[in-house]
Amino acid sequence: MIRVLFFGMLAGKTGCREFSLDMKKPQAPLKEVMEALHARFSGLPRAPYMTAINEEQAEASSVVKDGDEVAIMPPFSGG
Amino acid sequence: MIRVLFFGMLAGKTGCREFSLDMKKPQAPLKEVMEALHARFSGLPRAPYMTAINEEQAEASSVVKDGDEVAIMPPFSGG
Amino acid sequence: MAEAKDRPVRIQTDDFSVEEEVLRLREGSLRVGAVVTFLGTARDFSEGRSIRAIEFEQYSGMALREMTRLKEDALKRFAIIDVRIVHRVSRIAPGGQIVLIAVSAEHRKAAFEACLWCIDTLKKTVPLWKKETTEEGESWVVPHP
Amino acid sequence: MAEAKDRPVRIQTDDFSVEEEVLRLREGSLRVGAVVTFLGTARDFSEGRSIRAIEFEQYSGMALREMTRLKEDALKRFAIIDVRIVHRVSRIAPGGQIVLIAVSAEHRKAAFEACLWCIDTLKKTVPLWKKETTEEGESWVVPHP
Repeated sequence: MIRVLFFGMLAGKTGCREFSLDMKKPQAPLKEVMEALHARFSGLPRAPYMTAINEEQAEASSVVKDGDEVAIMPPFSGG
Repeated sequence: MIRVLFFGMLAGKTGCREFSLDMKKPQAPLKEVMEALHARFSGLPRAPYMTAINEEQAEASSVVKDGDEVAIMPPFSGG
Repeated sequence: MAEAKDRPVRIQTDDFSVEEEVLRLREGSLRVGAVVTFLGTARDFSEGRSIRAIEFEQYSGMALREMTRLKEDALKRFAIIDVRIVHRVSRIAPGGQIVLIAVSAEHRKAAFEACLWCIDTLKKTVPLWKKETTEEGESWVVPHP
Repeated sequence: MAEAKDRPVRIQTDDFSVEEEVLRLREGSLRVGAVVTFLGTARDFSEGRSIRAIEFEQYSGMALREMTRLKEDALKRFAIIDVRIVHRVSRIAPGGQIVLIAVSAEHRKAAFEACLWCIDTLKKTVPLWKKETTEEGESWVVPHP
């Protein structure tokens, strides 16, 4: 199980802020997790997102392990 | 008569803050006023100064008239 | 325990005082010759629409961590003495204060460069999202590149 | 009669409040999205000598006129909303405030550029002279080019 967080407009588009995703294997590249999320949430636009694993910036090839927290983030707009 | 003001270190070097200079003619270029001041104050170093006539920046060729206020200023060091 | 406002990098709902943050930097060192601050405030107009209020969502944890990293990077990158960064996440009416970056240095050039770099980088690296409330409702802000 | 601190450009012996000057800029317009300030403070060390205090002489009249012109030129030159400039001329101990330039704008880039331009230009065009008191006595500061 991994904990997936949707931020900003993505919470609206998926109708979900926090989601528990079953991992079929002990680890997988983030790219595969994204595909599983697109399969589950048809409202999640196909766009490049900022992503983080356990609060650290990550990319498509980064490895997600069971128990990790994965954040899917639209472009930041602080300041 | 013109009123001459010395600022900053120049007041120390000339021993004078404010000086009344007799003009021999009704007007003269600032360059001539400077020469008269060098003749009067041997302690006034030969250096390029900021100068003003009646509180407006002036240069060697600017015209000084009887009754004007002339300021002789070392480089500014505000801020 | 230290008061919240003793912390030089923070995300908070409360408003902040520019003077107080500047004072902390001045008290930090007598070598300080320049303090440059950037204050971001809520405008009443955005993309042609009248704004009633703005609000921020943060990725709690990561946002503060990235802001702390921002400060550390600025200290490495520029000849400065100290940095303070405060960002609010509450509902803010037009005219209200959003974010403050305050940088102290011996000389002004480094302070200006570091302060500008910090706010530019904050916008790129800190997970915060702005929502605007207008007459037509709420909408998330899409940043310009 | 308006209070002295209502004037946006001034030379004074009294200390000033950064917060108050920033607040005046914020109150001036709801279009303000960025306020950049530069605060110059007295350092305890200069050219290897320990400083006890600094003091400023001004060409009274011309100094204020040049500072006012500086503000007008900045408003013409940059996409900014307003500028406030305060310079002290009293005896100032290390750590004390000397000068404040505060600039408001819709967007940060112009505010940063204008603020830096104002302090750089003030040093070149405003007739003010700094005198330092050290253990060895008083001496006028010769600015670096």
